[in-house]
Amino acid sequence: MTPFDLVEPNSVKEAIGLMEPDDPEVRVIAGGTALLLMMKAGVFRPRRLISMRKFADSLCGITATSSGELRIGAMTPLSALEHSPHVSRHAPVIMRTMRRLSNVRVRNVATIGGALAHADPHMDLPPVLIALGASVSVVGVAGERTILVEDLLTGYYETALAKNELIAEVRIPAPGAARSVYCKITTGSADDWPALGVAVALATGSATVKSVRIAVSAATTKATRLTGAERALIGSTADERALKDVADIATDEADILADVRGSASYKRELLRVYVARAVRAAMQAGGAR
Amino acid sequence: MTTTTAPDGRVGHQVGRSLHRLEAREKVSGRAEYTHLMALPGMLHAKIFRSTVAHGHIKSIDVSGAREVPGVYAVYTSEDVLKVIPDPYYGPAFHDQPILAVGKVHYVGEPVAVVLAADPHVAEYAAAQIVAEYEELPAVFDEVEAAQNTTLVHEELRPAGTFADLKHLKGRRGTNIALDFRLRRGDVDKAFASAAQVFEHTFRTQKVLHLALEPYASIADFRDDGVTIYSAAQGPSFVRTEIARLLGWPENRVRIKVPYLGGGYGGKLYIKMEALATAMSMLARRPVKIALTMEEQFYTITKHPATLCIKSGIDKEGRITARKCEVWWNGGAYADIGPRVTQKSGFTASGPYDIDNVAIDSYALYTNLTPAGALRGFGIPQLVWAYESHTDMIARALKRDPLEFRKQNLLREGRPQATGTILKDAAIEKVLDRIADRLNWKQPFDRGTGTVRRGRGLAIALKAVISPTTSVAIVNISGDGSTTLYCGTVDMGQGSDTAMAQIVGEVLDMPAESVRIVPRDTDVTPYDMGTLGSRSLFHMGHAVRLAAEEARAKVTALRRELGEPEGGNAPLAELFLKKYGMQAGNIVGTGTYKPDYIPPDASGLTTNATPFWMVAGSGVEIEVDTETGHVRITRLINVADVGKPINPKIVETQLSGAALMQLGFSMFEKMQIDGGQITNASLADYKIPGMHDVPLVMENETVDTVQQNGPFGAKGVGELATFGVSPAIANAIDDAVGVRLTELPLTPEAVFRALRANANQPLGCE
Amino acid sequence: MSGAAKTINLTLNGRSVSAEVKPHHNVVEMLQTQFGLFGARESCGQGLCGCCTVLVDGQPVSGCLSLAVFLDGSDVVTIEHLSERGQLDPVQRAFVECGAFQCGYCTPGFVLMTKALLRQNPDPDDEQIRDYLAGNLCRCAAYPEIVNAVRMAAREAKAGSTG
Amino acid sequence: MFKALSDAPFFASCIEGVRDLKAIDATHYTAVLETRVAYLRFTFRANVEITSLSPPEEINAKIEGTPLGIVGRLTATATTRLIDAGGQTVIRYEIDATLTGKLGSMGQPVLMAKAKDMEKHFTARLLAAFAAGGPGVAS
Repeated sequence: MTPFDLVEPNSVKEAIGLMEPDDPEVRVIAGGTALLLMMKAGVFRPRRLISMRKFADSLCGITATSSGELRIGAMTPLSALEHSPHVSRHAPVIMRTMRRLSNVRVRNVATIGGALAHADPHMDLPPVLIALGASVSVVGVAGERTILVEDLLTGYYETALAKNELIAEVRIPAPGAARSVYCKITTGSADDWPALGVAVALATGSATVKSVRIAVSAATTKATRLTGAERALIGSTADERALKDVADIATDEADILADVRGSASYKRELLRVYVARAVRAAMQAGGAR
Repeated sequence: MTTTTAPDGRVGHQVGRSLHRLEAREKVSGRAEYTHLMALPGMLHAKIFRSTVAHGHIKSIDVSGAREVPGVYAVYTSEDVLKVIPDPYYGPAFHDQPILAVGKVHYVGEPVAVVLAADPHVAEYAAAQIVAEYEELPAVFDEVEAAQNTTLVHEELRPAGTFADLKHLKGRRGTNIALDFRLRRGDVDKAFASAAQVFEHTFRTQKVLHLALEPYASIADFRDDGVTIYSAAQGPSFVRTEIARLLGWPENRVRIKVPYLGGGYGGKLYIKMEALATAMSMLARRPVKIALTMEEQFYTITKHPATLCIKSGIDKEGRITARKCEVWWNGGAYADIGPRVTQKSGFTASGPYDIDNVAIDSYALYTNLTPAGALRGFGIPQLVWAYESHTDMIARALKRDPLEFRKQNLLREGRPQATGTILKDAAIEKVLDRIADRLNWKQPFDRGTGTVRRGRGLAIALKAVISPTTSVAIVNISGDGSTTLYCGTVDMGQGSDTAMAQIVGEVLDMPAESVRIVPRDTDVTPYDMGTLGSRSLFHMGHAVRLAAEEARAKVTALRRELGEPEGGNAPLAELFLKKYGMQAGNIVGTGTYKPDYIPPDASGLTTNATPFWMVAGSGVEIEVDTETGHVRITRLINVADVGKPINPKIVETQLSGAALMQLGFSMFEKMQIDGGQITNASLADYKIPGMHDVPLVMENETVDTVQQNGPFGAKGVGELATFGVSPAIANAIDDAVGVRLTELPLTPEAVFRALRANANQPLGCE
Repeated sequence: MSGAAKTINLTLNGRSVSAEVKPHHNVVEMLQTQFGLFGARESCGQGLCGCCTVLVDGQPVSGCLSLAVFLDGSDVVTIEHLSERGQLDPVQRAFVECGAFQCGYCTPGFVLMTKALLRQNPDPDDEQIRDYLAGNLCRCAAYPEIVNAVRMAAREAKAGSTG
Repeated sequence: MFKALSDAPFFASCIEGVRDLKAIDATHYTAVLETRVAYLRFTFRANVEITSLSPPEEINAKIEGTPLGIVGRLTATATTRLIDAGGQTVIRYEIDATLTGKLGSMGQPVLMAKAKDMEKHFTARLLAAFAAGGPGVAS
């Protein structure tokens, strides 16, 4: 790792002021686990890092509104989500996801905002948040705006954030009757990065699927919603025949890439199988997965 | 942990105790010493600039950018090295590996230049400023293709002369074959012609890595009158010999010190970073430390990938009458110990079976990849992968029970093995029976339903230990009776220090915990050939036993001299006091052990191939997800013949650890190589087994045997449980879903593709 | 190359200390070069193996992926603290008893992780143990013995607190 | 248009991130190629070889690069096709790139995404150059 300067502003506003939209070698550092990996690999050699540490407390914490909407400060470490009674109550899928997300040490340091801003498609949380319909509140020089997580992620390591914007908060709408499942599929060791991630949140009404969101990750350049598959599922009873159609549509619409974790054709087959498995699991009460 | 003293004053047996490792306290408190963490005053850090092409002439190396970086002490290339070491080539079998690339590079990642700086960050940054230009040459990566000799890795072969049987290769040109081992027993062609059935299969293994968590590290402190090298090395004696040769010095001016090793597994054998560190220290005239990163381990040494072709003739009764094995070992750009892997594994390439007609051709090949060497098994896991898969495939084709088919053909005590050496103290059948018993082989088996299918498989193996090799030990009893052992076996986690202390304790009747083992230091610890191939407990164990026995004999003589009653038990301290009038003096015993060995003749035959046989096998139960190809190992059984264990607990953990390491090599570990470039050179992309990869049930067992010529009936264990794991799993996959994989690793995608091919719906390749 | 050194103040193994660090120095480097503590060591350099584990404000973190400057004001515990008075910690004793290591390079990380696990969950089941320790790698693969050691440490702690 | 594109400096000026282009001979060049994806920067020292020139419609180039400071390699082939579509020339530019070495798994998918981007940019720049009066003006 090569030397760089570090500044530690005391507020979000001050931090935004220090950001230089035209200089990609100036960047904000939150938990830093992902950023340090890039720096150690030599693909990111910053001139200056802007630490969010000194004002982390102002962006930290998990609250639930009376309607069940979760509001999570961007600097909240992932381990706080793992142990939060609010998360356990309103988004249990996040707690289940945490068990196998990276490792304890990373979860203690990595923040939810940092994980989203990093936009690595192999991360487990983005597809889950997309399935849950989550959005982020973003602050910049021009003030605040809200972006759906599915719109925030625009490509491999790329987001819709302007160069001088920061994620301040993640909002997860009340789940209502929806049940959620995340499947992480590895092809190397059990704790490898996923070769494929599939997240499903669905609600049923009188034996048919009323609403559903399906997101795929890891095998794609970004966590992506599979809207075609969603449309095909809505209104069906999710019987085996319907599931086969939904899985086929999902496989057709996802843009799957090959990498060291598997060929594109194999990962498409994994997607076909796991879209069906995830929906099946979500259909069962509680979606215990 | 406590040793009770019997009423007669004897402390009792030390051999056979499940004593905790002597260095346990140091290790759990984070205070054990490792080279990677050491520093010397005034030390410089070295960072290596490496080749980015697989094969090419070096046109130019521009180091000016690196030299300009503030804080850089020096930048060196082979031009500088040649000034201080005129013939800068090293290696155990061939002197083929340059300290820094001279004129040509032979693989991606080969060291080309070095930056020295007091601050490692500065050295790293500066190394990134070096620019080299190459004129690329055609490269060869596949071992079978390399055997065609159309693309040559080296213009001329440079055998080391260390091994007499490689001398004839000196100066040979126009070939990539570093060694061809040949064994001919009986007449295979005739036997194939008269066989009822003939089966032939080809198998492949992948390139995998030792991946010790302590990466390679050496620190050299060169002075005009001598050089001291601190190194993570499995064989300090060999390092000393080789550095002395490079410097043209007597060995006594070269001192190698080895603290604990953070894992070795064969990677830290022979010579690795030591020559480069020495050359850098000579040039800089400062201590120089080379401590590699995890990534750089991928460019240092690996296991041999291999292509293995096996053909067997079976008679009407189901007996194997002939077997022909051809093995191509992918040795990478430099031979390292590949020729030894090729020859010694060649001895047992036909497996633990009684076969009258055997032909073995085993080729060590140069390719333009990271060099390959020994990795926990010296080639045996690759061979067993092939012959035990082959055995199962034949049994299935013959509609025979795989266990019964094996038992019918097993090599039994007193029968000649392929080399002609008579099998002795090798519990092949006992081990196989125990695996089968534990698997309840004769009982009906739940084969699963729906998308989850279950299967089981087993495999068994035989290995000859590397021979002949020498070990020397010194036991020193001080004036207060406390005892110190000097031996060159390197404890890299296998627990050798503890076992050696137990042997000393057994002979001298003292608690093993009270014996101190001197850290490895060639100025102090005597010669040992190396900590490798599960040889240490047998060879060094004998040397330590002999040293302790000599000390004991001297103690007995002293008692007699002092007029002590015969069989008396006056404490040692009292003897010294009586003899010298104060707490003074020493009793020193030495022991040297080298077993008998007869080198193979031109047909590869010998009546004494090995001082002891190693036998082990594995059994597994698995589940296959037929929709995705995922294999879950629900039960893994490892059984081995280790003779009489010196330390049963440590033996069990060695079996368990070896089997889990091989599980990684079986299921997912693979260096991904694209045009000679490694694309997954990090722990993020090259995965090794973790907590969740451990099978739900693991059972490790040693059979009740005695190695007649072993120290206290014992023999080695380190490699044993790697042997059977891969084929046992492949056999179980076949048992579960009827597909046969012939290439490692057994990834979900490989299983899935085989399932689809079986169903006549092959999966596309994009 | 830039990056001025900063002075940070922290509690290290129970003592108040200060250190001069540059922004690009990670925690492992600081511990090794400024305090002679080598129990936390860098191996994979990617936070995956756990050899560099230290406890920061009671929570395990990867020292190789943590910037030293961020320790300003923190309470840091390394493996060396556990046996500072010459007595092994019960977790260390359990690792010795169970033979839960071979080469020992990864062992300090596993021991500290176990300390943190048992503080958070004094009575973990095997699955919880495996989940918590899944981010630590042992190439010697002493995993079965490590799980035994964690179980034993938990048992001993319980016996100690009730008896 | 083909003639303009056969002019290497002009051709290179249409590719995002290429600088320090130096001609070795008629078909060989060296250059520094700098690619940015999000905040990451990949810099390569590249050798460019025009592997085939088939007037009037196809130019093939092979690019081999070494990432500065890291063991690894970039290999890319770029195909430019000029298709006459009823009096109008349609430009097709395709890059097929592989990145190996340490950056491989981190960079490969990124590079694929980037290659698509570069294809778009190339065409846009080229058209802009012609709109501004052709290579004489653009270079």
